This record gives sequence, structure tokens and C-alpha cells, in this order.
Amino acid sequence: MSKKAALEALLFASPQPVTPEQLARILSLQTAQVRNLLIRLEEEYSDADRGFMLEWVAGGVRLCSKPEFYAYVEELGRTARPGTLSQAALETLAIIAYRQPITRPQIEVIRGVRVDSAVVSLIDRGLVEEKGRADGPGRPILYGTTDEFLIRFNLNSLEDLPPLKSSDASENPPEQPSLTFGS
Amino acid sequence: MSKKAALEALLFASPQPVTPEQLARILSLQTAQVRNLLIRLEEEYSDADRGFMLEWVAGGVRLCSKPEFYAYVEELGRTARPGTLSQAALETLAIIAYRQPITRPQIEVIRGVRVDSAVVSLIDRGLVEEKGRADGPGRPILYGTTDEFLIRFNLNSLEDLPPLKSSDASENPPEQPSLTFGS
Amino acid sequence: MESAYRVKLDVFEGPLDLLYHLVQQEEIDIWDIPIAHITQQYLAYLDALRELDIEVAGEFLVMAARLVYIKARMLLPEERSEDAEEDGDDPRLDLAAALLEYALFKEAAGELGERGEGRWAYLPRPEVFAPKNVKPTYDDPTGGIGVEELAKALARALASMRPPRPIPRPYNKVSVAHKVTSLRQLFARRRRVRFEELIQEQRSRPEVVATFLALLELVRRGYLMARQESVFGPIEIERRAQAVESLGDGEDTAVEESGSGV
Repeated sequence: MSKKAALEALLFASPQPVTPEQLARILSLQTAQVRNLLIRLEEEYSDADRGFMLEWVAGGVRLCSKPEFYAYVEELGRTARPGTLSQAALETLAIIAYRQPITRPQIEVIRGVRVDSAVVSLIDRGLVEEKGRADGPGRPILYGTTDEFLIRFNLNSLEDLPPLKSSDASENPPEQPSLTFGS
Repeated sequence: MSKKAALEALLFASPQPVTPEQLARILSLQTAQVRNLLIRLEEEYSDADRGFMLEWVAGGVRLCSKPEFYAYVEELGRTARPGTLSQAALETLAIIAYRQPITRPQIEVIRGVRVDSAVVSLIDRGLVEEKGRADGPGRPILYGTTDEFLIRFNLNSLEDLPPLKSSDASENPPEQPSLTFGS
Repeated sequence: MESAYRVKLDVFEGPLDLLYHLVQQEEIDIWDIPIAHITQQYLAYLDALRELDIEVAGEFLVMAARLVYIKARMLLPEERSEDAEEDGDDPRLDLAAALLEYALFKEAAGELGERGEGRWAYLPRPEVFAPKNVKPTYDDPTGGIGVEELAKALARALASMRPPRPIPRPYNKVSVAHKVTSLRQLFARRRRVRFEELIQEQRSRPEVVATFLALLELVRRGYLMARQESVFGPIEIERRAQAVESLGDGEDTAVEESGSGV
């Protein structure tokens, strides 16, 4: 088995810098041998055709992406998430769209569960934003939909939202005797 | 700037699988070009002198250390060996994988026992997640598998699951129209 | 505890697992299970468990009942309507179907297990190096849903909404002593009251508890007695005639101390 390959595997998988001494112990090699191998790896990685490098930092060596590619890597961080809305986010968005402005506790009364993360994800997506604060104890934040929301759903205004066609009678927010909004 | 190097930098920076489409968009390349580069990288890494490899999994690609070096990596203190899945968890996972989205009561009909704790443990391990709610009374939670499931079982997609087959020869009922396998 | 004999017991995941094992062990045609024989084996296994003091899960017992039921139905003379198919109402069919479906997934679970074997040895780059703290952008933040989906989602959310929970009234402290007093007043007027009636009058769980404790206290003091004519019959609470006078004020304070509220 190639000690060089094993060394590369160790560097690849280590979450923090490792010292040549540590590596030597794990690989049953002399520290000097490890240093030589590390120098060979460093040279190989320095080729312009390679995307990562070996870096000597306080406490040892580690691998990292080459700085000239940081812009790409950042872009990856932005787009890595899949676009589909979770069921929780979808229902939360629907409640906000039809009942805005609305506070988080009010949404939670309808959904019956906490909606913190759903609201955060909707804000991240630019579909929902804060719309001031409600009166009352604690003055909770009011949420509503954004212009981006209208554009994405191809709506001219909120009045273009399709009417609720269920037999549900509780369509008009002001008169809902059964709904105890707020905590 | 070498696109191959940039591609490697991206793979190197992403622990999660990324799709060729994502990579192509970030690098302003055609998906086909990205695929060709990925195949070249895969070949290079397959050399016995290299410590990590390229893997096509969960609909994308990722780099991972070669399994033959796991013993070394473990000594670094990075333990990845999870507790093995219990038979109960494995059976529950299989049912969810093949019949998703599925509710807990539906799983319990097939297994003939309660599966609460098995489902919880699968969620804890990140192999299973909620996928919305079923219609009907009580609107029970629907469960499905995660990308982590695909990675853990080395599947590119759910279509790669081997077809269900029984080891039992006497699989065909004499004649009874009332049998409804699955839902 | 030293056991004279040793039984090797396989662990089964549930009643279907056990049944499937028995069927396979005996190389039985799953569509023609000799139900009496299998039931006997099944029950024998449960007995073995009990002998080892292993608690048998409820699901195993439910299946045992189901087996016995099927066995009984097979013994009954068949009252077959003329147009019924030959095997149309064989009570074993549902069981066979359930067994087969379970077997499919047991098999699949085994394959999955093998597939996952050793997969942990493939380590990705550590999460700490993943690009972080970048606000994600989305090609389509809506995830491709249309506006009709929104209306449906709201209807769904409203439909599954539970009626608001009534705000629980803060429990008033209920004193056992107080209940003792009111029970005495009641039994001064009526000699005999049904236990059920006493409990039904109470408006909260603490009051039920206090009433019950007060009853016990009065029975202990010999003021009341409880009687039940038949097993599971109604319980009647009755005042003992000779005990009324023995209740002094001094004893009453003792109750107030012990029953300072629930």
C-alpha cells in the first residue's frame, strides 16, 4: 500500500492541521520520511492544473482550496441548496400571503407548530419580510410578502391571489371568533 | 485559469455531492464539458498513489477518502463509524425507501409492530425526514428518505434501489383478486 | 438462576417475523398454511418466552388471537353462498398476503444492510471546510410552485387547524377537610349514596381526588362504609348509624392538617 496515498488520505480527511510527527506515528514512518513526502505532495499540488494546495500553518499541515478559486467556492455555497420549498415553508408562506400582516405567534396558532425556521427560510428566499410591529405586549414582528413574491408568482397585487375555494368559512381574517390570535 | 483546477477546487470545498449542472453553471461551462472533466479527475484519483477518490452518488459527485485508508484516518480521531442500524430500523428504512412517502401507521401495518422509536432513530441519523402530511383524518406525517440515505447506501437515486423480490418461491397466490400490495 | 435446560431463542422483530420464520422453517406453502399446526408452534414460542420470564409484547398476543380466530373459522362448517369463489373467503389469505409483504421488506432490509456495509469508511472532506455564512441565492426561490398551490396550502393548514385549546382554569386548592365536611353534611341528609354519583358531581380532577381521600378518611374513622354487592357492580357508600356521634371536632382538625389541599 502506498504510504504517499495514505498520507494524502489523512490530509484529505483531517478536520484540523496535523503535525509531521503525528503523521509519522500513524503511518509508522520516520518524521523525516513524512517531511519528504509532504514536500513532494506540495510540489504536485502547486501545478496550475490542480485546485487545492498544501499549506504549512502553525501546528502542522493541511489541505485547502487554492485562493484563486475562492469566488467559485463562495458561489457554490450560495447555490448549493435545493430550491424546493418544504411543506412547512409552503403552508407558512400561504398563511402569510393571505393573512398579512401577521405575527409569528398568529401563524403558529394556525399551523399548530413552531414556524421559526420556516419564516427564516422564506426571508432568506426573499419571499417574506418584516412589516413593522404589532401593538400589544412584546410588540411582535409583523410579516408580509415582498415584491419579489408578487413577481415570482406573477401577481400584479395581493388582490390577484386566487380566492380560497374550500368550504372553509374562516376566510375573512377580522371575524374569526374561534381564532384566538396571540398568546 | 485552468477550468479543471477550478473544478477540483469546487469538489474539494464541498463535502456534499454537487450536480454537474451546478458545477457547469458556476464555472460557465457546458454540462457535457464538466462531465468530461469529472471523468478525467476520477481516473487520476483512481491511481493507487492517490488517497481520495471521486464518487457519483445522490445525483451528484463528491470526493471522499479511499476506504482502505480508513484505519489511519480513524487514528487521527475522526471517527465516522456509526452504530450499526438495528434490524428494526433497517426494516423500517427499507419500507420507507420503497414506499415513500408513507405514514407511520402504514409502516406499522407492514411490519406488524409499532415503529415510533425506529422512525425517530432514522430521523436522528439523518436518513429519513418528514415530507409533508397526508390528507385524511389527523393528517399524519409522511416520511421519506434523505440525500444522506442515498450517500450512506451508495445510491445515485431512488431508482437505483434493487427491485423488491421475495426469496420465497410460493409467491403467487392461487387466485385472489383482493390482494392489494402496497398502497 | 441456574436453568436445567437451555433454550436457544431467536429474537423476532414482531409477530410477522416469527410467523414467517415458522412458515419457512417448515417449508410450508404460504398460501396453504396448516393453521392449526402453525398456531400451535406460535403459541409454543410464546410459552417459551414466558418460561424465561421474557415479557411478550402485545402485538404477539394480538397475532395469537388472530391465529386462533382463523383456526376456529376453518373448523366451522362453511356457509358458502352459491356465487362465492372456491377460495373466496379463505380466512388465511389476508394473513398470507401480510406475510409475503413483510417478507419482501425483510429481504430488502437485508440487502440494504449489505449495501451500507463499510460505507462509513468513505469520508468526505470535513464539514468545517465547507463554504459557510453565505446567504444563499436561488434560481427560483418559490421552488417552482404556482399560486394555486398557495391557496391549497392555506386551505390545508386551516383544515388541519385544531380548535384553540381551552385555557385551563387555575386549580383552586381543594381541601380534603372541606370535602370531609361536605360529605358529612350530605350523609346527614341521605344515608346511602352511590360512589359514582359522588364522583360525577366533582368539577375537576383535584376535587375528585380530594373527595376520594375524604371518603377514605371517613371510612377509616368508621363514619361511612362502602359496599359492593357484586364484582364490578356499583359501589354504595353508606353511613353507619352508630358512628355518627363519635365524630368530634378534635378529629376534624386532624384531617385539616393532613389534607391541606391537592
